[in-house]
Amino acid sequence: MRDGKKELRIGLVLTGIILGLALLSLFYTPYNYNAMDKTARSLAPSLKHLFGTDSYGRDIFSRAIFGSRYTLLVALSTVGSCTVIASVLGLVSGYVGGLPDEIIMRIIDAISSFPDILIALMVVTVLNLGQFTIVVALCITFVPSFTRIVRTATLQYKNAEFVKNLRVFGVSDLRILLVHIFPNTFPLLLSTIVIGLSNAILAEAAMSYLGLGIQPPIPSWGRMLQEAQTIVYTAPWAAVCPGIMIVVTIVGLNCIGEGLRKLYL
Amino acid sequence: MKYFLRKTLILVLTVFLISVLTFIAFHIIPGDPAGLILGTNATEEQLEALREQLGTNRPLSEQYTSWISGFVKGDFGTSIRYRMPVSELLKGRLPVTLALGLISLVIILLFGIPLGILAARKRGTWVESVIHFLTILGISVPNFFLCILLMWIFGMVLHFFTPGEYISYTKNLPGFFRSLFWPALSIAIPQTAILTKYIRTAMLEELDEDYVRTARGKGAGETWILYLHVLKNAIVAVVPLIGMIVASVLSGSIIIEQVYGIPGMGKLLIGAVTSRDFPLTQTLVIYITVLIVITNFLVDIAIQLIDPRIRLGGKS
Amino acid sequence: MEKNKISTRDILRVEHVNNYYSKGGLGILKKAERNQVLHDVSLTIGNDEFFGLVGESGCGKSTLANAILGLIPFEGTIEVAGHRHRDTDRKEFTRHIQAVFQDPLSALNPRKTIGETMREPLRAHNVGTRQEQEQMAARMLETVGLDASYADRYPRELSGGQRQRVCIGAALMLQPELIIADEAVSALDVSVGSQILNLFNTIDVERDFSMLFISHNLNVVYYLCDRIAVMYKGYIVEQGTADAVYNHSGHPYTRLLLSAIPDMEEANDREKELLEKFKDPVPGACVYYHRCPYANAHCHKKPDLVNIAAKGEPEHLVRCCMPTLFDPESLAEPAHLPGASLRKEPL
Amino acid sequence: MSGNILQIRDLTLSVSERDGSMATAVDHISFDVREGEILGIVGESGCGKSLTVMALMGLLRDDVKATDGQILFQGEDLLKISPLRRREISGKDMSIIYQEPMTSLNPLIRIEKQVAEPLRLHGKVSKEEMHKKALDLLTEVGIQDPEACLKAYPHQLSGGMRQRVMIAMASICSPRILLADEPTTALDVTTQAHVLDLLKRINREYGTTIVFISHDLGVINRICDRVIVMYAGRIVETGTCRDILDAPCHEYTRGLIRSIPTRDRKGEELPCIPGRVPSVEDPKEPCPFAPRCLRALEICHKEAPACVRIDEDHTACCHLC
Amino acid sequence: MKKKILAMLITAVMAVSLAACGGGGGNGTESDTFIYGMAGEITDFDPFSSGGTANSRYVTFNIFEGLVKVSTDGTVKPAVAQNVDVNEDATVYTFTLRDGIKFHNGSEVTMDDVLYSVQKAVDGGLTGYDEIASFEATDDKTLVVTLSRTDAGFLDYFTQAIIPAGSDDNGEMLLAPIGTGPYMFGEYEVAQQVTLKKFDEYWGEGGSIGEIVVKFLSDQNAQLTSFQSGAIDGFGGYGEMGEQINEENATITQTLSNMSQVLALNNAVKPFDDVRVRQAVALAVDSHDVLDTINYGIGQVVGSPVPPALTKYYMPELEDQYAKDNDAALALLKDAGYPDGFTFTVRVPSNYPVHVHCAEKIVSQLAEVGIDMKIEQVDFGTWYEKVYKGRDYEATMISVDGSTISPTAFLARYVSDSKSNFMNFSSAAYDEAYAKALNATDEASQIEAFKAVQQILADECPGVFIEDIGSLTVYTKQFEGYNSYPLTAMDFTAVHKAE
Repeated sequence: MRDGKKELRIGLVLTGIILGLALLSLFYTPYNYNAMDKTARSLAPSLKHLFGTDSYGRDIFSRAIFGSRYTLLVALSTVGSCTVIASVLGLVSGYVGGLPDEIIMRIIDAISSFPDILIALMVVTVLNLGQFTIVVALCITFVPSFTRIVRTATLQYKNAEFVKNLRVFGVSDLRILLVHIFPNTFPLLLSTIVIGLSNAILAEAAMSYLGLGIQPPIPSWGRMLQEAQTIVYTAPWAAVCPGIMIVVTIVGLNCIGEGLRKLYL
Repeated sequence: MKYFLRKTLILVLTVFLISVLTFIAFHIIPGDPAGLILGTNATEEQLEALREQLGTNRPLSEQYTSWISGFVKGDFGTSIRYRMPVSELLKGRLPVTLALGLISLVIILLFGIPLGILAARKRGTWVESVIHFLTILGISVPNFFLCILLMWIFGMVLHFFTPGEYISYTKNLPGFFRSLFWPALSIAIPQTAILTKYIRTAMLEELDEDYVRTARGKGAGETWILYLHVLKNAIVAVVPLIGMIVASVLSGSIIIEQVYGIPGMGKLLIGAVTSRDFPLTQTLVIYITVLIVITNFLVDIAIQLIDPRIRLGGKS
Repeated sequence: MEKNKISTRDILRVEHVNNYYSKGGLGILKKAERNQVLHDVSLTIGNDEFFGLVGESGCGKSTLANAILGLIPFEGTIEVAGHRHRDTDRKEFTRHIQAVFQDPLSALNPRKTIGETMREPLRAHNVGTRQEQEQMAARMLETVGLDASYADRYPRELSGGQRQRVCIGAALMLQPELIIADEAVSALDVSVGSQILNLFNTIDVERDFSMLFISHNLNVVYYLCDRIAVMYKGYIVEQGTADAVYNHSGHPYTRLLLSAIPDMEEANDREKELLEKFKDPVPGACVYYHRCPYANAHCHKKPDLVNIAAKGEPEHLVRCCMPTLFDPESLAEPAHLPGASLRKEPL
Repeated sequence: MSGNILQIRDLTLSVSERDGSMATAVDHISFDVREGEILGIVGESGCGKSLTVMALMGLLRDDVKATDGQILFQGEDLLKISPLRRREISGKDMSIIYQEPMTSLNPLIRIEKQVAEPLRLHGKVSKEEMHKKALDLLTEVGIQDPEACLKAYPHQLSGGMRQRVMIAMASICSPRILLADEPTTALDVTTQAHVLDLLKRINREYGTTIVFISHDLGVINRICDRVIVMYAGRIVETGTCRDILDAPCHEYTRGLIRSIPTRDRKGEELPCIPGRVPSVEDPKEPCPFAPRCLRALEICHKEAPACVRIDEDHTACCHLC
Repeated sequence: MKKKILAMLITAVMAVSLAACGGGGGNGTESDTFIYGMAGEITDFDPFSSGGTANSRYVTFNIFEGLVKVSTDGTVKPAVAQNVDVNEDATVYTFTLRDGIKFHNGSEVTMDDVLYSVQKAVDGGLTGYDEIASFEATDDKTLVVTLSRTDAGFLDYFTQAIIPAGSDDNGEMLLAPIGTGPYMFGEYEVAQQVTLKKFDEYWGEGGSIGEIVVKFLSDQNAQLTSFQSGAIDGFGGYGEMGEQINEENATITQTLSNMSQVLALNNAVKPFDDVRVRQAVALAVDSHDVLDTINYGIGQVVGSPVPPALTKYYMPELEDQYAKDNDAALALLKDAGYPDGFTFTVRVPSNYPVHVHCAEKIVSQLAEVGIDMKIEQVDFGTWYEKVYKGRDYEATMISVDGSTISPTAFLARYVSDSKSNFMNFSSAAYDEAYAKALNATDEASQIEAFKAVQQILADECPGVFIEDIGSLTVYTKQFEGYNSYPLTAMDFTAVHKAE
């Protein structure tokens, strides 16, 4: 069974490629991501168009790498904000226990079994922050699972002897929680964040599939897939490219997550 | 017995919390059901008449209280969009989603568990690396991309099935299951990968436990240990995750039903939400949540049955 | 190096402490059964005195330690250097009492360096500036026999014995009047454990502090402590000077402990029969009734502590319906005790 | 000298480190186990005593390899035999009990099935017979209510009872040799005394040879006939209990005995061994104890000490003996 | 043990393959059924409420018939009424009932049924019925309707369905419609499909296919997938879908969707309150480029809300009033005070992918003149509430269809005080011209008046009228025949087996 290091390396390579492409798209994309060229409709992948063109003659490769920036940005900001909120909730409900723990957990249960499409719709209509409304929506759907993980980690450390020791030192609960217990959850948090990133990308793709994700004209992988489904019979490559980009990114992230988990836990 | 009492109390509490959340959601999302039915050309009088008829001109809180009182008595109200009792609508839909869920669950368990065991048994060999790679791949593929692939390859090219064709169970049962098989597969593949991964990790962790060392000391072979000792402990470790897998199967079915055009509760939910059909959405959300919470309930009971430490409590 | 210890004032006073813990309670739904752990425990420790507490696992010695440290609720009064839990806030209380726990590995935060952990108590009570704290930590490392450079190391880089020294150093940072050592040497190899015992003695010479030394090993307690109490199932069954309890133990359970501890003497007869006779427990009887080889009709009531020391001698309490004086050498028939009721005649 | 049931010749065990290199944890140790005796192996944590016993049972972890030496048992070298043959011996002719009774039993399976498992593994035995044998064994090891215990699950038993179940499990096929890896360390002192008596009784009544591992010289003295003192993967002294305790020759053994707080040393400064046990990665010294030995000579740092026979049954590997 | 796992795996693989290959071959079209795939859902069939929406007309158009009926050339011809005559100032309309015409339930149509239906329309407040002063049956064969004012185009409103008397007192019509049309209502599987049966005793020449199944599909992708796999025999969609069908095994009929797509600008919101800015946007948008790129040229560029199907009123000259001219646009922007352009957001309903794609095309066109258009997709419910009724938007893209074939259905919206004037367009000149057109007595003057109205609208340019998106009706090779009407409707009588 490959040990953590090898997996970590594979993961870094794959994610590196995607990040490289995303950074490349900042300066140069073979074609403008939204330039429609009537004459070049649904061309097969060729040297001119690495991944071919869609039904409106737009270069799929340029759109994929241009879109990757936003998809990754959405994923990062979702997981970032979600980690902050979930850590606070998880630490409090894990450490304090009793009534606040019960309340937080009941709310968490409620949100987690709430269909995410309804949450997304609610958020998208209430606040229109442009590209980032979807971040808020995804964040709400992700907080439950993150909180549960942080809570279990906190519970595990809450009864550790060094916490008892610190309490005997007279160290305040808050300081024990933030300075001592929280850093110990980092390895677990790290691999959860990486797995969370891949789930965020999947969720953003699903949301934009329903028209709620990143808004046009900025291409997002999910919407490219949806549009590609219409022309899958004559131009199947239109679906393949964004699909591969998603799969490669998520395989990369999962490998990093697995690798980290093996090396640190 | 006290344990179940507490669990049912939590069930009711969670479901109530969900219905309040749905109420708030509908409070916030704009949209007038009557307008959506009559379209842009309707005159004001027509809209007023329809709102009166549907009862959507009453304040939302009143609609909610009337719906709740009805719900408690078992009457789920009439759907605004389809103008027929919600319970009748669900009668046709629940079996479809349940069947879809069941088939995908069967696939998940039928493939997930043996693959997980095989990966654990053949740890260190190429078999485990292949399975490991497949699981990572399985987890990474978005399920609607999977749908497109399945529909294109197996539907169009190989003609294994006719995408978009749904045979109702009232007409012919085998046809019904056949038309549900492929959507179930697209839900099942990512979840199977997850289950395989969890079972493999659980079994590897159990293999490091002391009781395995004791068993080896007795002269038990690897396979004997794997099936008689480790498997049972791994199952106990994995059972709680089954609850999570069922939850994602249910939420996954919402999009899959939309893509394959399967008339299940998921497709109905999307329709209900976009057409602001408050009673129908409320009931559907409750149904789906109750399904999820009941699964967790069953999972808890399953754990009780398998794990004597919980069933029999502390030292005698 | 016989320490001439004279206790002038009481550092720790524990009076009639009872403690209950509820098991299997489900909040409001199900009434939790209340199991009593500590039964009317009272003991006092003078200043600059090492007090040993011995008992097998589950006898409540750690519960008592936690109660004294204020980590768990209890009934009865506990006073540390004149401070009671209820009226002093937790932080002020911790200035007077510190603790050293059994497993050195889990007693130190793996993610913090030794220096940071040692400075925690000072930071909590904001004693001195950061540099001063670092110097105090460095000096303390030396006093506990470690090089000052260990301050930047992480716990996992140290051996069990070194980690325990760090814990002791940390406990002494605030110069507490009382230290509770809960099985401080049990997890260590014998040779490393003895280094720690030596450390306790050397530190005791430099600064006077009292210690409640908890262990399941009567030999170690006898070696280190001035007075010893033996606990069994939440009761203190015997309490007195180390010599009295160890060499002239008055309670069958203490005798059992003494005979059970494997030592290196030439066992006179290989088959030294253990002083135990199992029988069905009698409700309301002495807590040790079902194992006591000498139990008889007298023992059907709950005994309380009786002082069997001769006049003028320091107090030697035994919780037994028939307190007798055993000569540890001869395991034969117990000798009479002047003034105590003779065992033979039924009362 | 009754026949030797087990001969270990130049056994060397190496642990593969993270960076791939192999560090020797047990360095060419040789000793014999005589039929019917209780042989003690004493040493501080990290001296390789557990690894040695694991090697005897063929239960070495994946990252530990036996790189040299032989283990002769009933005419076979246990390091060379096929895994199948190895499994036939384990549990039938040679069995083992461990230190942690709390985790050594499968929490989900009733006691009866686990105790009777060796019977099922090593021979066709009917269900009733298995039940009866298990019942006898449990009574034999001194469990008050064996019938209820058979039906119970591990978490329902106390530490002491579980260790007795382990002993019953290990001796149900009446093995010729029983390895015990610190079986009483986790127990209370009174329970420990009972378990030690039990082991002695099994040795006396059934003639089972026992290899008893401990870090506590007191326990060794109470149960063992002969004892081997190990330090940093090497045997430093072998002899009868009395020889080792009354007239220890090797400086390490003496240091060990001196540092025990016995009755007569109350309050005195306990002489103890300076420094700390070398870890597996540290470079190998000719005499591993030399750096910490107070009476170390020049030669100790240069040449590996030969094992000298001091008395009829007492050898020590030190230049001074 | 090993065997146990292998056995489990083998049974699993067998179960999979067994279930998989059983599914070959869709349900080949039996002899006399035509399955039509529709993107969307019909939830009820009441002609007096939702029956009028575009979606449900696929079915209600074939079930119900009014006193008069729309014909393919955009004019109205008698149906339930035998003939109609109108007095010279178009204030009194007299209908004579056709004899021998039957309802689906077999009963003959009587004057009571007609009176009941008209009364229901008046009570329901349907468009146009507020103009009726009174109506009564002079005898059991003739109905006289007098209007409160002259309206030459009033006949278009009488295409409203005629239903049996008392048949819809408490909404039975919703799920069990009875009319006089060529097809009867068969069975309805909620949100799944509805089946229509051929009405043999239909007075006119009915359809040739015995059974029509209208299947409700979620979106255009589902339509394409089902058509390719043979699950449906025909469907209606946009231009871009035509590319996906290969010509050999399908007959494609190209028609117009009879609604004009508009980039509506909220005239009440800066900067669109300034007509010069609106004209600049119109100039910057190149309708031809949008039509050719997004809809593969299928459809027609328009310059006014009135679609080309209304041949009499359509004005082709408006198509190029705002032909692409960046310089003119920049000039207009400069003197409107926006020399380097501005930014605005277009809110597009997400369930119409064609509008979203057109918006993406327009983004690059507007960028050429420095206008930065952001797109925001909203679900239809939110669009209807916030944009259409709440008028809380800067710009939106939608195709607005007319409920009847009269020009008023397309132009009434732009009168200042009209309830459905969601663009907040107000121009006195337009109101006055529109009122004049309404009162035009004879048809010639009405046409001329309505053209003047459209010219004013084009000049004031409330929004950019882009194109009438072409729609395709695609059948499998076995079927052909399609009647196109000036409003979105599906006439199944036209469908027949190909020779």
